[in-house]
Amino acid sequence: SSNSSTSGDEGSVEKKTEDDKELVIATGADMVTFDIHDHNTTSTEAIHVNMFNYLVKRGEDGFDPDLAESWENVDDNTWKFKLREGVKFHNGEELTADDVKFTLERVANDNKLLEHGNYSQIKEVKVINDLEFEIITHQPEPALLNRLSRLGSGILPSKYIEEEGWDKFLENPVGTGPYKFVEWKKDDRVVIEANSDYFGEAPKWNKVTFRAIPEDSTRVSELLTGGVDIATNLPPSDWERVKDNEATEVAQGPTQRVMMLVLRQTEGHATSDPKVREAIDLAIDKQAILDSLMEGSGTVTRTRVTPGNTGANEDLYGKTLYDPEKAKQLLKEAGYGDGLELKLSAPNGRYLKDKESAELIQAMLGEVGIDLKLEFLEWSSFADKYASKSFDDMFLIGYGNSMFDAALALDRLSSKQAEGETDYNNPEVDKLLEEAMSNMNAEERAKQYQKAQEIIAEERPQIYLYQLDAVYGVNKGLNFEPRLDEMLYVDDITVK
Amino acid sequence: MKFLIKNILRIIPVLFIISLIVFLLVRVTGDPVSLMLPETATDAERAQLRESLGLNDPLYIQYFTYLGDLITGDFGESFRYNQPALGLVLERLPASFGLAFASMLVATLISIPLGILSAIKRNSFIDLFITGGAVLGKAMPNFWLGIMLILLFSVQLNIFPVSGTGSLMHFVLPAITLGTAIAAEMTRLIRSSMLEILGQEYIRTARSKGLLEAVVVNKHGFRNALIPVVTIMALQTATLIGGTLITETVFSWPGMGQLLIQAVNLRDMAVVQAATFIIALLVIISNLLADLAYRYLDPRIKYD
Amino acid sequence: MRMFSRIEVKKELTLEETKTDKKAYSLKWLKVLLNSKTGTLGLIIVVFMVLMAILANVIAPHDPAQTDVVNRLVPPVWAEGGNPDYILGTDNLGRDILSRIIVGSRVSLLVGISAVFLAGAIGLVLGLISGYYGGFFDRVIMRTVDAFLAIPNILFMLIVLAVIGPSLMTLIFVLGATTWVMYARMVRGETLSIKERDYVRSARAVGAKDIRIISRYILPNIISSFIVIATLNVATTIILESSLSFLGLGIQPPDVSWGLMLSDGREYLATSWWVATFPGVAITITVLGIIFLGDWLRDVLDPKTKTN
Amino acid sequence: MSTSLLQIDDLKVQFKTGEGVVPSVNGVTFSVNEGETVAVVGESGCGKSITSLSILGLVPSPGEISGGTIKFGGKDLLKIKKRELRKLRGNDISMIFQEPMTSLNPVFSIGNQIGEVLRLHQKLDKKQALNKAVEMLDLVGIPDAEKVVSRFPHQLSGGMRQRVMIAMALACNPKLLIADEPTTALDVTIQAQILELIKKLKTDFNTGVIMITHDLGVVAEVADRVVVMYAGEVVEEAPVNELFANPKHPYTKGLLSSIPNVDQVVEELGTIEGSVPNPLNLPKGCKFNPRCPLATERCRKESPVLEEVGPAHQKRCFNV
Amino acid sequence: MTQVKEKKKTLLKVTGLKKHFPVTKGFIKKETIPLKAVDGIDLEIFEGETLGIVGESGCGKSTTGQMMLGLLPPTEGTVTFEGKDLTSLSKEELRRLRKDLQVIFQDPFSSLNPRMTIEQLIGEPLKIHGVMQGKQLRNEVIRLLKTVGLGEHHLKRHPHEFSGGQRQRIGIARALALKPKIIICDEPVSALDVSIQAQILNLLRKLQKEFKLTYVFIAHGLPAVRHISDRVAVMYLGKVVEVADRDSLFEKPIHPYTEALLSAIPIPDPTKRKEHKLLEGDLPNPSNPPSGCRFHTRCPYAQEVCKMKDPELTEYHEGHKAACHFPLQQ
Ligand SMILES: Nc1ncnc2c1ncn2[C@@H]1O[C@H](COP(=O)(O)OP(=O)(O)OP(=O)(O)O)[C@@H](O)[C@H]1O
Ligand SMILES: Nc1ncnc2c1ncn2[C@@H]1O[C@H](COP(=O)(O)OP(=O)(O)OP(=O)(O)O)[C@@H](O)[C@H]1O
Ligand SMILES: [Mg+2]
Ligand SMILES: [Mg+2]
Repeated sequence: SSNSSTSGDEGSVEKKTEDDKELVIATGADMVTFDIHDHNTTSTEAIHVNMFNYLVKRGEDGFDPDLAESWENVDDNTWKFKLREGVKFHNGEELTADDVKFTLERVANDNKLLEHGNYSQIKEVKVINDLEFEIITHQPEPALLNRLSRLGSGILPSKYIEEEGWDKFLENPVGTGPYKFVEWKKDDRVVIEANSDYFGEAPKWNKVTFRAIPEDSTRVSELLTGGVDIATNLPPSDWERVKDNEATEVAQGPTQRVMMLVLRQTEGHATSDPKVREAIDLAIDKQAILDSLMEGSGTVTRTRVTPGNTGANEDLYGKTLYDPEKAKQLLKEAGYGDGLELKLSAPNGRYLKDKESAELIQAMLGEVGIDLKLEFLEWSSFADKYASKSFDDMFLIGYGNSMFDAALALDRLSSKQAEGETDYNNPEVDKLLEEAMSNMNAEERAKQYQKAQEIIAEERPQIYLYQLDAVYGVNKGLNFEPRLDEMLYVDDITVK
Repeated sequence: MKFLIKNILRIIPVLFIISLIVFLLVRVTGDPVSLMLPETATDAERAQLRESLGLNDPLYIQYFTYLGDLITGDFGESFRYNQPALGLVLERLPASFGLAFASMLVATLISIPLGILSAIKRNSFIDLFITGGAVLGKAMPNFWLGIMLILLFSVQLNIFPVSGTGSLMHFVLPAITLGTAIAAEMTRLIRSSMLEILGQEYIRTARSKGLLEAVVVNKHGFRNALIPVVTIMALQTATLIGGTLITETVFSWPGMGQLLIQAVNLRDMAVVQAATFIIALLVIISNLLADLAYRYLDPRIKYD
Repeated sequence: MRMFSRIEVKKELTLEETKTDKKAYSLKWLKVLLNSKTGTLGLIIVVFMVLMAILANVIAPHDPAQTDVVNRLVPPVWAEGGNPDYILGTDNLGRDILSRIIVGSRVSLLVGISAVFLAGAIGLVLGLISGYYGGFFDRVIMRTVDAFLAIPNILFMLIVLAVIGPSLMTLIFVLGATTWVMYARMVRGETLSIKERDYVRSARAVGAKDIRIISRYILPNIISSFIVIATLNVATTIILESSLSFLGLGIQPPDVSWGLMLSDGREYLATSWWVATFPGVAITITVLGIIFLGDWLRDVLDPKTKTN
Repeated sequence: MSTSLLQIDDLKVQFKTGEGVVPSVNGVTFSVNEGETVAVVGESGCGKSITSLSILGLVPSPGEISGGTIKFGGKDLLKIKKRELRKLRGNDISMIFQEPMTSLNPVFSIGNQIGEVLRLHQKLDKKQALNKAVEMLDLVGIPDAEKVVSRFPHQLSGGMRQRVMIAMALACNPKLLIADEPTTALDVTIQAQILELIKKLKTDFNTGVIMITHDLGVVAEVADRVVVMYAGEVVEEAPVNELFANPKHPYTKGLLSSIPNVDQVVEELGTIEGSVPNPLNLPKGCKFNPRCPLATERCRKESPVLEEVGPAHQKRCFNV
Repeated sequence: MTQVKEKKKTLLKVTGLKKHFPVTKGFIKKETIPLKAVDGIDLEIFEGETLGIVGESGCGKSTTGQMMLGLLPPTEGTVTFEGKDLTSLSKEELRRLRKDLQVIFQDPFSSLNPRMTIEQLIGEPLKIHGVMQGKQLRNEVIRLLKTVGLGEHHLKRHPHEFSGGQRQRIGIARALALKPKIIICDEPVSALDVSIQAQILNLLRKLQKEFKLTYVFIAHGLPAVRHISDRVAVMYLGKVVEVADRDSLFEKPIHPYTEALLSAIPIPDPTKRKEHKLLEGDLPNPSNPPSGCRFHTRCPYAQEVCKMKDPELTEYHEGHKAACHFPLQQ
């Protein structure tokens, strides 16, 4: 691109070398809490994963053991697990099935916790012996392993918490992971250090610091000057600069987040006309948005369930529709030949280039004769409106999916959930989603979801724009592979 | 001593009004429930939370409950951190305070010599230059200056650390960022204050004694010019603390400013209230200190 | 103890012979204006900016909202890679920066001026009541002023705007509702001192009512300091608006303001300097102009300096 | 006749203001002898203060001395170096100003302010300076001088402050004391005290005094010689008795007839019609002509010069 | 002289007049101690006369004047104007009465609203009281201007375009506009140059004759007071210490303070240089006045009783009263 006005010698930082056993990672927002069940932010979990372990880990295909050595489906509602032996918490206590029971039942039962909704399917955890236990769900839960390998699934030390209380734990958290807690200075840094007693492979770093640097340009400057080794959420405007710098490079990879327009089909809204919805879809050049705002990174898509997720419909991935002529035609057919005025609400500053995307969308819709009124809302106001389902014609949102399962992604389009928001109501989709929800046959279940996605892509209660990439600035001395789940497993980061 | 007590007593109605303002700002304008609960919460859960937070009571009852809590130092719990809000705020206080102090220091160091210089060289090229500089300093938004300073002094020249805390060096750029606007204001003020003082008869008296011009200006002039400046400096405390909101974000400085911005964004109203209240108290205290300094500097008041 | 028993009769020009019909008087003003280099400069800048705002739609070469994906981040004309279509270059969406600055002047000045008007009106009324009548009102108003002064403006605005959502109207309202205290304080102080002047006593002595005293005696005599402060505050407000934009609570697109442009452009400070620099320059020049003009007004409107 | 201490010759001071050049002092000539009190009288704005400030080089800023000489001890004060002039200030020549309320620095103690001159010119140390300050305060008749040294100006009354000013002025035993309306701001009872004091000190120290005033009563009270100024010029100069008994200039005559006298009541006071001319727009010819009852065509065209009309008596007028 | 006075009718009378200002001590919070600016004054002013009030700065002259005008409510005592007690009138009644009571202030610079033209300034009282308007008003203003020696061409100018003496004339014209019965002149010439003082004093006398005015003439310049007054009251620290007709007071003062005051005046005649009877010290602080006779701290004749007992104002001759334990002449 044309904007490389900076020289390469910005920041005289050295490359990371072998004998440097400390790692500094800059994130855009501080961690929220050490109560693993009471936050729902990916960036917080990205740090937690170094201190806590899940029962199972998502692997290349299927799931890999972590704290659980093995597991099996006893029946539709019962899963039996066996824990790895000799796992110790950072305070020296042994991990037992009681800890698992304590952890999972807490989040399953306490409806005040933010993650409650994702674990309320669990009815109880039955301890068989120190190392064995059963998880019993209310209904058949095909996605249980998905749930157990994500945000909030770390296993907590029951004895420590029961004896010392939550306050103590929050101040001085204890897990089983490769790194131990050192300090958390809010809005400044979280420091963790190697846990020499770790049951797995020995930790690679002596000390890891996660620094919270909210201002983008400051974060980039820290990277360029060597103040940090990795900077998350690198703003596209600075990629060139980071690349041009001798000691730094850009690493990018897809995330679970898909940007979309959510359209209201309620009577009285022009968007209830499928032609109008299609016209909107066709009028937006998604690739152009990616090219101009995100330096081309990101992937256009016509589904929200992207590869890597159970039930992904890969036929709809990487595809996009753009045909402004046809869009005009459709609008004419729908009776809006002389123009149509619509309102789009969008958050400002929540997602990468959300405001700019909306502005581009406005311009593109303008080309086909749709006069788009933009309403930008700062996140909390947006969230208010979102919760009260009171947006007008459409809103821009980017959903993630920490569950890696289509269930979560499509749930919002069931007629029950959609009521008042999109008012999308397709009995066929409803049926597919309903059945898939408790279908323990993985293959068949995936098919049901794929089918639903096809229908949705045609009917467009949501117009998918693109899957966002996560972009990191990385010191050239490091090997760093961005993960789809955006976790920052520091032991995966190595010195070249 | 008496003076102190009286002033502290005078603060009470002010704090009362502040509590009212804060209460109205926070309660009348927003319902925190939707942000406090997960998106999946049911209406019943919302209602229950509203009830348990006392949001269903009439406004004045809510206010009195809130006032009662306030008096006992209870600002409620931050729902973000699940901790008492007051503690969170106090935890951040030292960082913000340090930054504010350093900025005031920078502002003072810059503005006093420049202000005096431009007053004595009134209407000269130097004066124009300094006045222009002061206007420029005022016209630059904080965040812009901060980023520019980082780009220049950290990225290009590699002299100061980019952000964060830890050493004295970390103070330099944020303090300059925050101090510049205040320095600009103060320079202009010292200039005009100095100009007025230099026109006073006692300055002529001092000259007629045969004192060196430097002594006339720095001893007889400056001491007097300082008196209004101290008051304005105190009035700047509010601006200064307001400035930390932005400066702390730019330099990821772990102070109250960042806490507040996030609290506002998340509608963590307990924290917003606690922080606003503490900030107001700080401003009031600094004004009180300024009054004390004023009394010290101006014997006319001391003996009245 | 009152110390000055006799009034200082200061070097007062005895202007008996000066011919001062209206025309000569206004000419003198102009002369005084031209005598002050900075004052003249300030006036020129402010007039220029106001004209620019008024004529924005006519003089802006492009539609300020028109994106041009191909011509994104085009540098200004004189720089390498510049495009004569876009004199000051384009932003990240390919919008013409010059046009945005021209059109942005509207919102920036509108916000600055309206907020000052609002705040000034509130402050003037409350300050007059407080200073003229004193007593209970005065105490309540002054304690309220203290309370407002203790809460930093920007914090106040942050809270209100975050909660009720930023829009042009709320922005003006909130800016006005938080900055009135300065005017109230100043007006009160001046009122208190003018109230004690002999000419107010003399008005009472001839039987003037309070309303008359306030409107004919007090108001005209504080209005000049008031105008000076208000002028200077237009500048402060413009800067404040940009800070609010930084916090995401300023002017919201599709409206454009300099503050918003500056805040959005900060991401490009290191790579495409022109995006943030030009709106910054616009702010700086305007603020400079306003301050120069204000300082000059201070000198001219102050009756003390007028006679000398 | 004693030796001439100060000789001002054809002094000219002008102010360059936005509205034009103000010639506030326009060729003033007079001298002061050792131990002699010369009173300078004239209406407000006639240039009395500016003349006196010129002597110490203290003319305020847009003003500049545009001509003439001021000889003191053989040296022209307008030519000597700044440093030399500073050495004279407060040491050989000192000043008292009109406003005792504002001439003292409010933030320093009395002792500090008096001591400052002593430390500077007499190289006394802090302690000595303070002792000397107490001595001086005693001398000017301040009771409880030890206590007063540590007070601040605002704690003293106007009369006390003026005494402090005098103490300060006399601290280094100056040869010339310039008093610019030292009693105008004071009440009569206090004025009388101060005038007595100045008279006494003059005889004790043989100091030359320039007493600026517009009160002819004060002049009659203290002066040996009188210089009458009008619109930046000296219009008449004479020994005090001669002037009161035998005023020559119409302006002086007018002044003398316009003061009400406690001793005798007249039905109507004599007046000088009109008012002081605008210095930006001075009349042609004799500056006094528009107000002068005797003005002739010549007065409106030509400017009279100061001429001898009797022993040590000069006037600036065409009429005899 | 005395017979003349008999016939005169009392226009304005003050009895037991006091004004105590609450002075806030301490920087911000008040701790009020009363400053006894005026502390029990009885005076009568007869129609057509000029009563001079003299005294040192801060002794309460202006405060007394303000109370006589009803501009300042007294702390105690009454002000009776033509039989009506000003202190008991409503705000509106008082406002209407203002026609008869006018004032000229000391400082010609601060007593005229700088933002009004001369026409507005002089016409305002007439307008306020609805006496006249339009063309008639303007003509009246011009007439008033001429009365005080100014002209029509001054109508549109602003105060700052005039010299001190001219401004004082404007002030006088304004005071005259409503044809008042009494004018309180609060040091109307103190701020003026000698040559101008004489013009104003002459003008005031001329107007008095022409309009049968009654003056209260406040001043600290004794010569001017002697020149213009029929009777003179001498004030010291909020009290009247001596009141008498002019000649009797100046020639045969009874109170030591009056004597000292007279002695302190410099006589504009170098041949009459005299030894002054100097008073010691300054005026004491009015918020903490000396006990007994307030003058005892400076009085050359003071004795023990003076410290203890406050002397009453006693009539020694016809119309000559003084408050002293040891009067100078009996
Ligand atoms: N700062 C100044 N700028 C312009 N003109 C000035 C300034 N200071 C003095 N003048 C002019 O100089 C003239 C003489 O002033 P000066 O102070 O000597 O008068 P004065 O005789 O001392 O009067 P007063 O009796 O009021 O003290 C005045 O007419 C005034 O116009
Ligand atoms: N509004 C006020 N508040 C408090 N004290 C006041 C007020 N007005 C006057 N005083 C005090 O009352 C006393 C008398 O004041 P007043 O003005 O009547 O004196 P005066 O005799 O007119 O003096 P001057 O000759 O200086 O005009 C003074 O000590 C003065 O400080
Ligand atoms: Mg003078
Ligand atoms: Mg008075």
